[in-house]
Amino acid sequence: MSKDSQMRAAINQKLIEMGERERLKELLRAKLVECGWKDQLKAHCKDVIREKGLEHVTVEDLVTEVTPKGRALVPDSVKKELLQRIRAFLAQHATL
Amino acid sequence: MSKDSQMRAAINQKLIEMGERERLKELLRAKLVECGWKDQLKAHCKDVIREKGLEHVTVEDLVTEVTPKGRALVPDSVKKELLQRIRAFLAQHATL
Amino acid sequence: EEARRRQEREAFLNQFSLSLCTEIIQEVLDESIQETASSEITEAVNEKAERVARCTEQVCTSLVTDTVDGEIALLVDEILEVELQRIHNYIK
Repeated sequence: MSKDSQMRAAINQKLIEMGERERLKELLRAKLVECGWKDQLKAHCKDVIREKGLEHVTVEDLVTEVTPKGRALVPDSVKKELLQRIRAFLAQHATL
Repeated sequence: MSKDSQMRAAINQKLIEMGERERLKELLRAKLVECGWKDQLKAHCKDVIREKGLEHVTVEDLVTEVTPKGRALVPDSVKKELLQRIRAFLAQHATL
Repeated sequence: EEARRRQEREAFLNQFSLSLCTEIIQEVLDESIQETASSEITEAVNEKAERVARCTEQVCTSLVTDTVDGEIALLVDEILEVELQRIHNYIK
């Protein structure tokens, strides 16, 4: 294992232990609701179900169909905020 | 056309296509005789004629007069049986 | 040496932050999309079942009304006919 991967593994472990990874995910979930991403995704799901007809769509189909748009719809500001929070956390815990 | 009216039209179409609507009406007529509805309504008609006098009653008057009671007198059990029969028919025959 | 080490650590943290950020976004999106798709399908299925139930009841009610109204019309005709006949016979 290289030094980098050892460090990565150690930080990841610490992030999980300290509950920060879960907090980051929670923050992102909240941001996705706040910025309207979730509502847009719901609306897109409804459109697909309407277009294809309920009897012709499985959950897997729907996931495959809406994933590209779902990814594209995440605002850059949300990604940026998450990245800043990660950086701030790592800077605060410089010993990690 | 709303989704509900489309659905109602589809159900009716299926019932008519397969001759089930006529069979259901026939069943209902038989039930109306069996449960005494027809006798009760006949008696009610005679009461109305007696009250108003035959010379003052037209077919239209009498129909208008007895229709509310006629509709109300259909026993819930009969309606329920009919509904169950429609449900069973749709479950067997229709892709709605 | 110290400066080089600091620079290396800085670069590592930058790269690590980016990849962690991407990883978390992907995980959360995958979970959210799966959850949303599943709940939207369930909602659509329930909505349709409710619509079928509601419309079936309405069709049944109108079938009962049609039949009953038809029977009333026939019955009224029949009764008036009999009553008139009775009067005619009486007059005769």
